[in-house]
Amino acid sequence: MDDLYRDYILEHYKRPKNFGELDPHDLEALEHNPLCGDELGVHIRVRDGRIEDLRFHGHGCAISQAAASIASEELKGMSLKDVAELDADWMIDLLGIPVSATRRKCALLNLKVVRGAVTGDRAWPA
Amino acid sequence: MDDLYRDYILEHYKRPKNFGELDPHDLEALEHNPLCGDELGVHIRVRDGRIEDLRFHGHGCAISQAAASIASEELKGMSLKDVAELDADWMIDLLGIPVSATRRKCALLNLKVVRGAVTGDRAWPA
Amino acid sequence: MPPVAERTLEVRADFPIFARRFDGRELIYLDSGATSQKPQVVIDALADHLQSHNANVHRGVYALAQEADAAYEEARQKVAAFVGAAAETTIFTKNVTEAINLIAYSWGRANVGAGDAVLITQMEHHANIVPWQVLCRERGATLRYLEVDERGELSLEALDAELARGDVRIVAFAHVSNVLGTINPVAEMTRRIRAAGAISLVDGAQAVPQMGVDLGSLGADFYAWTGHKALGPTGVGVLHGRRELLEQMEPFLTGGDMIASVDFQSASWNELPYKFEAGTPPIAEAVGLGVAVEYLSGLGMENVRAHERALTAYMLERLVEVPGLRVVGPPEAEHRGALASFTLEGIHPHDVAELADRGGVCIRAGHHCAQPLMRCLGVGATARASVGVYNEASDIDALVSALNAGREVFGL
Amino acid sequence: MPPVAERTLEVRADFPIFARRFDGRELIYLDSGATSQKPQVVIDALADHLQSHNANVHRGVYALAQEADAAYEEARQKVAAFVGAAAETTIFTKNVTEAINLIAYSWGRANVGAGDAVLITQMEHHANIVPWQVLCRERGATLRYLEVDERGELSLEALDAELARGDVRIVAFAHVSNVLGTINPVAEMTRRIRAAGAISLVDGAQAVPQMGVDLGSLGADFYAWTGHKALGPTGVGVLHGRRELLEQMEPFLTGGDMIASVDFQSASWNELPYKFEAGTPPIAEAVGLGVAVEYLSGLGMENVRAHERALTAYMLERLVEVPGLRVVGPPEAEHRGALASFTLEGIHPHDVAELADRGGVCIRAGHHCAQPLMRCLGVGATARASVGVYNEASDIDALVSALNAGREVFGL
Ligand SMILES: Cc1ncc(COP(=O)(O)O)c(C=O)c1O
Ligand SMILES: Cc1ncc(COP(=O)(O)O)c(C=O)c1O
Repeated sequence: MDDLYRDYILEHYKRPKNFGELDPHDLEALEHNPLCGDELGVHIRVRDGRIEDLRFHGHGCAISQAAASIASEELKGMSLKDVAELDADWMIDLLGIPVSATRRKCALLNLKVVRGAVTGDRAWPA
Repeated sequence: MDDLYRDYILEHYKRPKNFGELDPHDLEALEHNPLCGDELGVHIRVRDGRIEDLRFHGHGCAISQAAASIASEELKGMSLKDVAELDADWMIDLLGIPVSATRRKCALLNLKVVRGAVTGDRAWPA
Repeated sequence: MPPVAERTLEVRADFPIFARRFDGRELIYLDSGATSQKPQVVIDALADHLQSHNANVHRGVYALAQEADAAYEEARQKVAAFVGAAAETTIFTKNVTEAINLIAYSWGRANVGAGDAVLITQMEHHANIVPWQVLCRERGATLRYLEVDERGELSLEALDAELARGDVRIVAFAHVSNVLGTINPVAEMTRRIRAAGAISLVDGAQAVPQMGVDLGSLGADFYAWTGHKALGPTGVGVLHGRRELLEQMEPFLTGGDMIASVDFQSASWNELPYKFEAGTPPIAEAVGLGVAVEYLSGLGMENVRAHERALTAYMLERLVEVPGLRVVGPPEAEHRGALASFTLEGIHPHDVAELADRGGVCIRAGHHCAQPLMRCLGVGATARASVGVYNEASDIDALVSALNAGREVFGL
Repeated sequence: MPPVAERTLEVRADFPIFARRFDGRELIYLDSGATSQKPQVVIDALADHLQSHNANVHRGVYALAQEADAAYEEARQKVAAFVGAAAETTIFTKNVTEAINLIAYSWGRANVGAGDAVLITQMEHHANIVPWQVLCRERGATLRYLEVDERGELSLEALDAELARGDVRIVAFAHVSNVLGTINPVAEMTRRIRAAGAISLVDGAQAVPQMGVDLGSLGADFYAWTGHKALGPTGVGVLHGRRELLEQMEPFLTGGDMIASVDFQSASWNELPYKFEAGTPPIAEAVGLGVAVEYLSGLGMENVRAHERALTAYMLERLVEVPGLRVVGPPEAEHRGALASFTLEGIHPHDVAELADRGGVCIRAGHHCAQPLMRCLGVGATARASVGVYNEASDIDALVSALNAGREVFGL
């Protein structure tokens, strides 16, 4: 079996969850992966300090799309305060595959976008 | 005996001929050796299309001072047309010592200045 | 057409990296468009210079400094001769990016003003786009793009039409596109540009490594390229320019070596090419590049081109066998440089490259520093395989196998 | 004082150039101020990178590209750690000259305007003079010089007085003078500069190779140095900057790698440090420099300094024995870097260097890219002997003998 392209990764890539637009929304952000030009945006609806719902849009590789899809399920219902504290390990663990240094940005792009929408911080998750 | 610092070179260095100012003069020029910052200027008096008299001023190493001193004797009486055609070999031969690539500019600075005064050309003699 | 193998240069043994094994496998390097591998003679020359001839250049009286000086200037002469340029108008930079920035700053700021236009093309590398954006914004000038047609080529008529508008001061374009592979008709373009009273800058980053370049017949006012793609070391690039232009221009980087004299409030400039080489230059790197172009000359640039063209033709042929694969750029190998950029349906280019790597094949994926072109092509990214003198037909076969295997991983 | 030999590092064997013979004689290299010799480990690292790990950085998915990436970024980390800086604010340039130009263009053009002043010192290298002349002329600002006193030092009171005028936006000065050897009180100067609301740029070209530099305690806003003087290869320099400043600044060179995204008419910038590294960087050179600073750390910078200070003290002692010789700069070795510039009555510095070379001794002569300082000193040029980790007391003895022999040639 492939280390990286596991079945569930490819499944999320081909049929990503929570992709599309969300209108109206309370928060949004859009970021690029400078390495490949991929673009990922997010729309977030907030209720009582929590992410009530969210949608990603844009295009990317299997890793970045699967990461966004997998994360989207976890992010729903999370408090904004907790979202602000999410770090790279959270995402990498959640993804469950070995991510090389070069592909790390692919895996972390969605978290960068979400954290950017919530906190305004545009740094890469560390 | 020293190859470079022959007696006549040192003699010209210590007691250079035709150094000083010449007023009035018809032509003049001033140049730097970019390698060491040395400065050499010339004043030239012209009569009937020939160098009637000339004086160098400035400071420099034994090679550049001796070259100017030795050349000054040859230049006196030369037609401006002939001066314009003088090349690097003329000067190096006149100097009579082996000049390394680095010291070449030292040896040629006076010719550059004189040619510059006569023709306006500021290139290094080739 | 004779089989590819017949026309193959046999030089792989000259390149030490191919002795390496990756998880027991040989290196299959199809990314020379990003950077070339280096023959041992180049690495040895670089190392030998640092080991036995190292001193700073231009000012030392002692024997070692004279050796360093001579080595550096000899490298300049070799590099200039390689493309038919004069040594005095051949400037060493750190890469082609610096060379283009030099022109945009020094020539551009003095010659491009409000109401003027800079013309580039849709197939440019960011290095030949962003400096012009910056210049145009600063000077109130307009940046226009020559279109790339569906074959991936420029139109001379479109160039004429742009020039006829009368506001174009400079046209900057690639000799060979790093994405499409397109070989642009430089001589015809520069003739038109000159006739229109504009200046030409040609980005030869991809061209110099793979074909004979003769600046005399190309007629460009400025021509720039980069050492690391031409079998040379990193850290050195080259700018050639027309003497009158270089002489009129203000310097770009300022500091030591590029001056004739410095006073407290002002300075005067050294002669060409030093006026444009501020500070200690990449001495050992230039020496290495001198040996690289000597090595290429030894192979013969017509042989290099023939070898790479044959491989490219073979690559184009084989790639279409992969279902869902679409190559961008001119369809015929005669009209393109030694590369093929492509998309593969159902697999993002990043994953294509990752899957190729599993087959031991090194290819690049992304926007290739040509985002505007990606937009024109209607894609976010492509995968790109590019060949060099050391490649063989079996490398292409390995790529095709890896792509097919990759499609299986993705369930296609 | 213990004899010099006791405090001598024994590293000459690490430097391959000393195995060479010139007309049968050993190399006596007293020109490290111009460029240092390179230990074999540095040359090997550079060659090994090109031989076995060469690929372009930042975009490759394949294993080889990841190695190249990792090697380049590891070099950045080593270089940053060596001077107590953060990797993200450590930018690789081609030399210190480019680094200073970067600040003069990017920070200077946005922050220095008409009525403002740039303050430098009379002891600066052309690399830290001419970019400011260009900036001030372009912006209608004033360039002022802090005076050097008869000891060859700056006065903090004079600095205070300049800052009190209220128009100084940036103060750019050398950590260690390449002519006088003066070690400037950087921390005290930057404290005053910051208190006055101005920015500091320190030219560490001569300092980093010879003493422990800790940017945390020096407090400079920008600190720049150059690889080839610090046992590293040519073709690589370093700029460290305060993050907020670097973040606010527009980029300098533009092109590939330094962008986040490029559209037809505009672009956005990549994060630090990449925003300031346009195009393919000096990858193998950075790797070499990483090993150079590792080598220096292995020796211990306090030992390097102790070794070179002892040799400098010995040199000052011995040089005064030569009749007519006058050393410029601070008289005590504690207050100066590892060099001595001098004039010799009756012999032009150029001839002094030539005569030294006959004794097999490499020293430099000229204005040392510091013509304004030469004017202050009232000389056209000086000779300069500078020492490195590989020098020994016998090198100084050879210099003194050569100078004495030279005086005889000149009949003095
Ligand atoms: C104090 C100082 N600044 C700047 C430089 C310029 O260094 P580079 O030529 O490597 O840019 C030097 C060395 O020449 C120097 O000694
Ligand atoms: C066409 C073209 N122009 C410019 C560049 C930039 O070269 P460098 O990164 O060496 O400056 C490249 C390569 O990346 C290229 O392919």
